[in-house]
Amino acid sequence: MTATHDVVLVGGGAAGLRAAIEIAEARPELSVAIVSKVYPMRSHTVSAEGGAAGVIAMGDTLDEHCLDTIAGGDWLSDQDAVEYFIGEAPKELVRLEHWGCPWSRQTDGHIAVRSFGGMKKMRTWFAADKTGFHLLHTLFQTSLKYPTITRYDEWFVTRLLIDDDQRVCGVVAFQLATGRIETIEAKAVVLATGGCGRVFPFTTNANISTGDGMALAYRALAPLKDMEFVQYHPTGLPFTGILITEAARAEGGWMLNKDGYRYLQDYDLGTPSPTPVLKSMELGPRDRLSQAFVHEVERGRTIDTPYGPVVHLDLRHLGAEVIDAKLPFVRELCLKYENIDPVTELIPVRPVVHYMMGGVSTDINGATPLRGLFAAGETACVSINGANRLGSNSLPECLVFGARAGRAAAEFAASTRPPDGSTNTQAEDERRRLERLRSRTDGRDRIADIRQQIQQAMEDGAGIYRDHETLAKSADTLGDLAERAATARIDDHSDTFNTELVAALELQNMLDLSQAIIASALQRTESRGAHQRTDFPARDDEQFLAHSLAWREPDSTCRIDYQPVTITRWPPGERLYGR
Amino acid sequence: MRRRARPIEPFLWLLFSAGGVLAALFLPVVVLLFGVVYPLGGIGPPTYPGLHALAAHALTRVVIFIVCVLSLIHWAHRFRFTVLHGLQIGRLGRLVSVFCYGGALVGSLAALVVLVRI
Amino acid sequence: MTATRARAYRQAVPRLWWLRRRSYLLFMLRELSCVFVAWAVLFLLLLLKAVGNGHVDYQRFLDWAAKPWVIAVNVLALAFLVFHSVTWFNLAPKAMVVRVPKQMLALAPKAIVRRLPEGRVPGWLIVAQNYVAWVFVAAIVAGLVMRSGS
Amino acid sequence: MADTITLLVTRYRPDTEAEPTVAEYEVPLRKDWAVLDGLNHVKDQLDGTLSYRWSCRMGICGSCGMTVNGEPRLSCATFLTEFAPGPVRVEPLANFPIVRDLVVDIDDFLRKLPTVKPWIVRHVDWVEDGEYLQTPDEQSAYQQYSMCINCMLCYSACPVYGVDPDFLGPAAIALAQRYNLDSRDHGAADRLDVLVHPEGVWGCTFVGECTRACPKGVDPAGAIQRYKLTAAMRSVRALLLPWGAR
Repeated sequence: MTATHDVVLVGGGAAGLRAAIEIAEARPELSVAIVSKVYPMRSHTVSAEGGAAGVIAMGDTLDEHCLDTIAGGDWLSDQDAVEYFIGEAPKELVRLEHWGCPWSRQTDGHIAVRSFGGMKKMRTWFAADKTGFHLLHTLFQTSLKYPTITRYDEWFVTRLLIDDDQRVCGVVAFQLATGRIETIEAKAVVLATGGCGRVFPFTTNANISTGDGMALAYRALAPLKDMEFVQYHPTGLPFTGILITEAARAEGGWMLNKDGYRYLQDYDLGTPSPTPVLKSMELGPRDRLSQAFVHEVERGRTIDTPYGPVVHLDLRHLGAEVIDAKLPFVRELCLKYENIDPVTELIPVRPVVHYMMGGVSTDINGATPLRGLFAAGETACVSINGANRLGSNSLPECLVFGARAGRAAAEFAASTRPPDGSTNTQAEDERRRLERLRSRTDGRDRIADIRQQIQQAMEDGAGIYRDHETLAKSADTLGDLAERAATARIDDHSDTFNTELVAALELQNMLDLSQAIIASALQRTESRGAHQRTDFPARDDEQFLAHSLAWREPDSTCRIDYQPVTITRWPPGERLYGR
Repeated sequence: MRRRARPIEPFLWLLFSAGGVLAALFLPVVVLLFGVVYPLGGIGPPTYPGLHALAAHALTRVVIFIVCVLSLIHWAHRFRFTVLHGLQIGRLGRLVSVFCYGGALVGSLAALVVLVRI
Repeated sequence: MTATRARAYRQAVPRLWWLRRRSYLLFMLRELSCVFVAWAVLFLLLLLKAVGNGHVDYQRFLDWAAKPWVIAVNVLALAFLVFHSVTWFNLAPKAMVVRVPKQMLALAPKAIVRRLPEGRVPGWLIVAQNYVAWVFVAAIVAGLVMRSGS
Repeated sequence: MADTITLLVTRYRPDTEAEPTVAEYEVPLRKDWAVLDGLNHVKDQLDGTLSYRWSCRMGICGSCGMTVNGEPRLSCATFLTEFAPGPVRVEPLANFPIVRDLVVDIDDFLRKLPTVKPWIVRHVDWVEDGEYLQTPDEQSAYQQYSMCINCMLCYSACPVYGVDPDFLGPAAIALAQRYNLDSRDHGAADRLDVLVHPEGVWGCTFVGECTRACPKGVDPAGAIQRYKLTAAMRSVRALLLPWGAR
């Protein structure tokens, strides 16, 4: 059976929903489908806590936000994209306000902003510390109003269909509830499936963040950009990896080592002051804070726990009133998952994988090199985040580029001819592959075992600090795991809500992306932002002021080449914090 | 799925609520005195002439009438849902409604007759 | 977009669902208190009918009310009526959000204003008012009845 | 403390079974393990065929609602130690059709949700530049109702929904109120018809279990009661002043 729409959006988080609304508003004659493996309000956007950056406050300027973003990204951001992004961000955030997002307010009724890491001015809009939750539900509920949006809730996309003209013209997906496999034809496809934090063992990312969209594009021979840049968030809870928002530090929280010492002062991040100072100490960028943690471990100044070394986040001096007003979710999470009360106790934290700066390579319109294929949000790499994303830039990125990719996809769809059915064989192949996989009875390794070994290899090879030797070793391990994954065991042969089949498909996605990450990291023999090579500790603008592109080869290996960074007004300089 | 909206529902609910308040305020003390304290003989019941004089007072009769009518509507409304949900007999909804609200109507008329004849 | 899910298993609600959890049972008992409200009205009307018919009937009513089974029913009824009153009074603030007028807020002492979240009369105050009213009404009724007899 | 605990998990495989059965699994009992961690242990190590939904495991995505020892709970936020020495009964959410094992069909809610128009309705045009002003006080009027994560625990706890599946239900009504009480919204009249339908607020008998079950402190029962009062007052006004109403 085949369904047909003008635009198919894969993923129903902030970027996907924003794209859907954009198309529904701008081109009500087009039919839009949102295909997501979960109900849209379950998407990982829901977990974002701290806020969304947009210049609105008096005395702040777009240029300052641009420079913070570019310097934060260690000059790997494309500056034309950054300028566009920063100009659009406040408009998008106001739009969200008009759609009902309960942004926190000042007493006079205007939007309130808070400070955030790496930002020189207070410009982060927030809805207490459940910003992502409110943003997602506002988008989801608003999307319900448009009759041209069709949802495929709990449908898993397994393949992009590409016709003889090298044009993407639909997807193959199956419905979890029934196991029904269907071709969904479209004149344009937008990937918005979020990141792939789950390829690491400790992550703030949800179970669903397995990089499905990136892998779909990669296997369809679209390149992945800057995959070596993996952001560690400095404050995750041990064991669960639950995120303690950067807003906790922005509101005045301190990072303490086992001696109760604010150790960040030892890492060129400024000098301690009792109240938060922008771009200094605890408000430095995430890559630098996570790196400082590793050095503290080496110096033996961290606290040992069953889940590895931790440091402490101290909010006690903020008092119950501030914590309840500005950080209620932090308190709720600590009480529920760690059984500690941040009003009176220290929070144990460690760096955990949080965000992929890299993703499907797109231009400023969200278009990939494959015609008819677009991407937005964490799935995509435009790139505005460069080598390290600043906190509170990702939610507005989903909105700005979700809208722009939606618009571009709609225009493409309106100007192109409908799919001609030339991909029927591909669809048949895919159906057979899925049915074979579901009925496989001779598998060996457990999916969970392979997944766990992938995650271990990634932590060992592509952690906060990397070098050639460990990366090469991880590359070998992943090669072995790829072979074993091809024959992984599937116990569940049911066609009704078969989550093991989903896990097997996700495992393949995670493997492909892990290999791309490792290959990209191996080739970049410099240190920049979140990519720190101990064997190449310096930044090398001569060779590597460039985006890496990871291409999949016919033999499933990964080829890396480079593309220049767009520099407009901000020539590469030194990243300075705390002065 | 949806049936025609019944505009009477909000009024029933308001009367039900008012009845709930009056029943909560007035009825326990009545049952306490005449149903428990006097029959158990702790205190002697009021003499006939005194009670008759009290009951015959116009204000008393008006108050009692209002309490009775609203309390009966309170019963009818609550009992209707209790039966519908507790016994899961949604399809007999109309019959249950007739029994409940009809019962409240009959009771109210009886109250009127009794109070007029004091 | 959803496919037919004919094979989904429909979980039937057991006929005695309200026995399965304590909270459901308490809810059912609360709802059943209405039967005793009706009984109380009936009982009151029987009393008034007797009073209307003269002192012989009144005495007959008193004798009937003193029968053990009638007393038993009334004790049970009283328990349910009190349960009704308590649950009713406690739930009242859920339906009513009483806001203090802005002008009054401006006049009230800061210490009090801080105790009124969002300028609303707190729920416990509404509940307390209900109980005060209850005692007040009961006292008047009891006072009138007892005085009438002396 | 014993180092393992038994999970009694409801299994339903529509391909092979006519009705649900119970499977027994022994899982490690650790201080920081939630029921969800126990299930993940089962899926990863013992039985890959067990199906359930989960995602954020921080109590905000709303996908892992289950009935744990008879109570509707988020399985990521319910710790195994609470039930030591066990066993722990893990069942699908009540009142919904079971699709498979612990997965229930919640499409009914997703069909009802749009009928209450859970979005900002404006009868006056947008102020194109800048935000609508809203004081923190105005915000607090609806804030708690905006906390709903659609986890469906309230529907599972609601006996009225169980008996009468046409009942609009707690979360949908609370979300309607979330927008009705938003100072930026003009849509209260548009939401009236669905809400005052007999299957809307009037179906609720104020059991109060929805509020008790809610993991996010939303008070749907209160929302429904408040709306009853609002709607009733509106009807009275319409009766007394027929020319001025609506």
